[in-house]
Amino acid sequence: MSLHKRHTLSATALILATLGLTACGNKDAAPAASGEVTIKIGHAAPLTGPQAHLGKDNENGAVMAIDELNSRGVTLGGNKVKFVLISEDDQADPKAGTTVAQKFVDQKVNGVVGHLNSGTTIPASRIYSDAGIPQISGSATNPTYTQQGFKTTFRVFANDVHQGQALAQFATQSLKAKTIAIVDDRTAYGQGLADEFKKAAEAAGARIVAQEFTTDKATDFKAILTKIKASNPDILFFSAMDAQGGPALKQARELGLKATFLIGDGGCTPEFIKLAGNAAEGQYCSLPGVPLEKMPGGTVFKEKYKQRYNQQIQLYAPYVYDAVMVMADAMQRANSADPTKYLPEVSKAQYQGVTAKIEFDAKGDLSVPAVSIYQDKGGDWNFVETLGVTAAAPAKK
Amino acid sequence: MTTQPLLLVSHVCKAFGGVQALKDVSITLKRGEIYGLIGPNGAGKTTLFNCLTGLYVPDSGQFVFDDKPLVCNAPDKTVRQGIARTFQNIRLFANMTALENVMVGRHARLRSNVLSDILRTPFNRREEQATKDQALQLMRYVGIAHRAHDLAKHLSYGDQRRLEVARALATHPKLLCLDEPAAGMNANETAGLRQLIETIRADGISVLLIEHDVQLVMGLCDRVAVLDYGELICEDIPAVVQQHPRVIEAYLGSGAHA
Amino acid sequence: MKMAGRFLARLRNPNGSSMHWVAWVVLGVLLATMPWIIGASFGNTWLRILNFALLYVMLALGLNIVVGFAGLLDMGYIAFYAVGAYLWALLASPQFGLHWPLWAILPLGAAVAGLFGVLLGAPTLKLRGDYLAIVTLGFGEIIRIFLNNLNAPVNITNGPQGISAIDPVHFGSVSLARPIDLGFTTLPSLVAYYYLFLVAALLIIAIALRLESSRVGRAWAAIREDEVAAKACGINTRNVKLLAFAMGATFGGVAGGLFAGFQQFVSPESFGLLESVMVLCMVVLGGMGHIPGVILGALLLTLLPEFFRHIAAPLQQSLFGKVFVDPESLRMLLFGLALVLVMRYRPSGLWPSPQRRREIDDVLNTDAPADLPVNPT
Amino acid sequence: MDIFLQQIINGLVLGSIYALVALGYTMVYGILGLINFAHGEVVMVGALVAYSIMTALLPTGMPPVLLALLALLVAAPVCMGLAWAIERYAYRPLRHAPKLAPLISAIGVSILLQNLAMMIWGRSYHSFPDILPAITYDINGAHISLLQVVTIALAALTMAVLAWLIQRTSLGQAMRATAENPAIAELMGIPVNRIITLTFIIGAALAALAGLMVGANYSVAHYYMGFMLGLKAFTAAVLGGIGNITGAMLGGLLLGLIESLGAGYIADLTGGFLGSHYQDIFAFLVLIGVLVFRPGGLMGERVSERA
Repeated sequence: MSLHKRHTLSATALILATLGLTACGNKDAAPAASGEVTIKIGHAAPLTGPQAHLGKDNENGAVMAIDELNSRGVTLGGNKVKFVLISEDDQADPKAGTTVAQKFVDQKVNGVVGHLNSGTTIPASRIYSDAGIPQISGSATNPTYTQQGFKTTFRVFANDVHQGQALAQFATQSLKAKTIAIVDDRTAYGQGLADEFKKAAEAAGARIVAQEFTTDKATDFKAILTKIKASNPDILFFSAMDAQGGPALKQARELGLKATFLIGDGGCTPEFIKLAGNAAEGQYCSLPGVPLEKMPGGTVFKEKYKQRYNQQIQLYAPYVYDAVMVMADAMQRANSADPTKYLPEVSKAQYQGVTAKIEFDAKGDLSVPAVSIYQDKGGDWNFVETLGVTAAAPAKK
Repeated sequence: MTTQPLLLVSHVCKAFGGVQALKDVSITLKRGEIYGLIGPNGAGKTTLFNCLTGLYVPDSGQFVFDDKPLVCNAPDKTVRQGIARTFQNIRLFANMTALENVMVGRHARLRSNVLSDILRTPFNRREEQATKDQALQLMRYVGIAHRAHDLAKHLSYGDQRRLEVARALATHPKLLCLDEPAAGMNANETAGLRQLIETIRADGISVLLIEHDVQLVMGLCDRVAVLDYGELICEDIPAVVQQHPRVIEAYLGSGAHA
Repeated sequence: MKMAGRFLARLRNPNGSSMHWVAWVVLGVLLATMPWIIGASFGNTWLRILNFALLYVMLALGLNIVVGFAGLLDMGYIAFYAVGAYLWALLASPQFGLHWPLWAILPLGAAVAGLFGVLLGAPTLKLRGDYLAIVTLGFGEIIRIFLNNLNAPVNITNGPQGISAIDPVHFGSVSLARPIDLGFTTLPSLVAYYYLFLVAALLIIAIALRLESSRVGRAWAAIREDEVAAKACGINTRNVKLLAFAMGATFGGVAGGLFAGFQQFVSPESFGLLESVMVLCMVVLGGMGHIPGVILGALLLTLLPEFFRHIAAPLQQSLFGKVFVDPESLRMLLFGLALVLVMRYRPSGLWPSPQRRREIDDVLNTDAPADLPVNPT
Repeated sequence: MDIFLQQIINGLVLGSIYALVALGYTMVYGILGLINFAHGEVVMVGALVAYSIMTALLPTGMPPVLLALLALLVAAPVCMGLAWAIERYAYRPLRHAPKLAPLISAIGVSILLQNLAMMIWGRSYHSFPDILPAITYDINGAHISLLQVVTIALAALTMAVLAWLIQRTSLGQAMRATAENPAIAELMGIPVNRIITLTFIIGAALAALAGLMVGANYSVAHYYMGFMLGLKAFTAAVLGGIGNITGAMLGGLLLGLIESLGAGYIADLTGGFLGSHYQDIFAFLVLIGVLVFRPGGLMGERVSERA
């Protein structure tokens, strides 16, 4: 019952927000009027460096959520509250990540969304946990994050285990692959995803005929691709970012390697198609969650984002948006922004976000994570299918 | 003092590519002697020095010093055995003080190690103080004590030569090898140098001297060996060497007629 | 800087005046109260930054032994930091289920890092400065690549995922990760770490100072100045060079261990080539071979980027209404420029060792002839 | 067999590029005894300038080959000017400074150029346009594209011209004299400074060509591409014997083959214990091996103990 009610509420909020968006688009709004309580939400992502565009995208998502909450007018414990976003640059560097985390704790933020990378999220999570501040990441995919035994860690994004399983499921069932080659870029992301994919694919009866490695700075993949060609796989799963995946696909075709190309969320970008050129046609990528168009309010969000920032969503903005919303929802249910009071409510969340229905398992991962597969047709990623992963995978040691 | 020679060089050969820099050179140096090594440019004098002090490995032949064979290719061991040297073109530690230069010379004779250096044990402190005192004393000995705290590179040419000698003496050698110490010195400085070398010998250190200044060599050395194209022409007291026909031909020839 | 120099001179000069011990007391009080002042006025963020700065001071002093003292350009220095950090991570984390105490791991980390220093040094002994630079760079990368890949076939380092849930620094049951109750007051975790790092840094400074003015320090300087002459002075250049690598690596290992205990997470990305270059910048810009200069370099290069973060973007925003250059790139750009300019105009760094003053000792003034000193050994 | 042949082709293409870059290192080292750490960044600038020109002119509908030629005509002078400036302002004032100074300055230049390039071209990977039609020849199942044939041929031609320039012309003679002994060359009336500048400039022109080749063959260009490439090319130069022109070419080709075959066969050779994750360490291992066991490289003199 209450579930239905909340659903309606958020849908109404979305519509309201859409209407009121142009009116209150400024994030540096005037200081809170007297009587208003300020709720500080910390947001951390690399805002400079090679991943700045992704970090900025995350920030945009958070800003949209904050503005929407403020325009909706939330009251907690009888006081009207105002949400403020404190956005910090963690440079995708573990060291800077902890510095930023410390800063949030110093400033007594009520909650944190982020960080973007697993490498920063994990060391920072300890600091939040020590301070009892809830943390919701919308993009860190490393399973370890939620497996450290902290009560404050949540994630509104399918982790590597989920995504690896979904990709493997797609490869073995939908594409009926018997032989698979894997390349990973030896980053925490690439290697983590590749390992989960491998486990799941082997469990599903496929044979891994080649496993090769590259780096996140490489441009020449011909040696490893030639080796892969010798094993003649049905599918090549390339576990890396778009900057490597695009050129690698192109080089694979030059060598006459005909395997179907599969890449994770790091390659599910327009950039990948640009770099791979014609070779991208017909190849597949995966992205956690359900396509925005299929979600209630999703298309609206997409349009709003485009209207406001005059660009397409890069990758994780909707997830970060949901992260903020889930946090605010928990505060409302607890009727308090005090971390100790609303933290239990976060774990009990049943929130219909723009990316998924958000419910957490015991560790803080999505209990019903979904992963969608897309295919390049005519230079755009087109939705193919959504794979529900039934249950969170068992913890890696 | 035993009658055994201090240094026995026997049948040393050394070639660089096709050039035979030393051909079967054998010389003997007695204890307490000032021994001159002369020869025209490229005669192999410095090569012999470098073989002797362990910078080069001779192709064949051997050195016996103080009744023990010298280890080749280990300059630090040579120093420990008691041979010290200076260089033809002065090689000081330019950015260290003069005093520190001399203290470095004591290196092989000190017993403290990293651990005692870090802990500053009483032994270490005593040794450091002693090292400093000895270095200062040596600088006084060669007559440049007043420049102890100047950087080596700021010393005058003559003082740098003296500093190099002090540094070599600091290794507590039995044999001091000087490679053209008078090069570039004026008559005054040369006279001072001569005096210094004689004092050193008087203090019981043998000296092996490479020098171009024939007058200095003939006046100073007890015995002289002459090298030409890597070959030993003769080895005798200056008076005899000066009369040797091949020496006159090979080396003194032009000078004698001038 | 001039004031700092004067202050320093006062610290050094034992027979200066009563100001001597006053200066020490002032410095001591300053260092002891620093975390409280900073914590109170700027927040724990800056305290954390200060802790990292202390780690970099240790690293820079370690590299200074190799580069500044012995004149061996090592561009893979961060590898030793990595060795120390990973050793701690492996021996005090759930990775192997080991939880060794500090007094066991830290010396072991130092020793293993020192051993790696020797291993790296041994094949490179005969190389000239510039070759040495490239070979050490290669060694550093090789170590990083191995750390990144040693998760299969046997999982040792956990690969690119890094090792998390590392034990914090603890003494018995007292963990520095939690506030420590001292009875009269509570010591916040970051302050406790500050004191620990300060003690470690002071210890390393003391060791570096003592090494500099010792038998081995002179030997290093001699090698740096002229290797052939050093040999002719009876210095076993091979051993002395290896010793420099080992000592430098040891400091790196200690700093690495403390880093792992402090951060409680290590992954190979913290030990890239850029970090080596960074530490080298600290040594070179501060003043190669001059300990106070190197400390200054380390502090400057850890603190300045943080100021940049707070200033560069907002400043551009207000000036141009747009951020043209993000602080991270600006920082690297300035480092590059600084390296070129410093080499050209101040090759001995921002704070080089003062020109050795001529201390004319009374004893020295007498130019009387002396006897050849008698050798005690 | 076709796989082996394919790896050889991959290695030859990579090796030709290494060789071109290695020449820049070796010429400068031969004359100044300086490792021009920033040379890799010059290659990167060449690639990115070529990329900019080509994408700017793409809409004109010019044939891609012409585009590439135009791009090279712009990129080469840019690189040459850059090399001139680097030599003039970062190296020349330090010619008599302590031995570490020019090297540290070179590292500084390298960092500086990388970050400047990042500001100009951004951090993203740029997709390099195709400059030749995608014609592929099949040799026993191995693929070799027209572009690869042209790359290898062009590199060979360039190197032949360079060899002729150095061995047969008066400029080459002056360069060799300067390399032998700058002081005496000066006395003989050779304008040593000008020769040094020229050496840098010729190396930069080769770097621009190499940059274009990297972009065309691997279809990407970005600000960070020069560093690793430079390091590996330097390794190639050392492998061949630094200071030796023929050695640099040989070393480049050899390193290309080693990397390609290494990545392809290391897993088989070590029974799966080591895999292609260790691809990047081959260059370093070769470098260390050569310097330790054969310091003169394959064709060079002994360099390690030259004081």
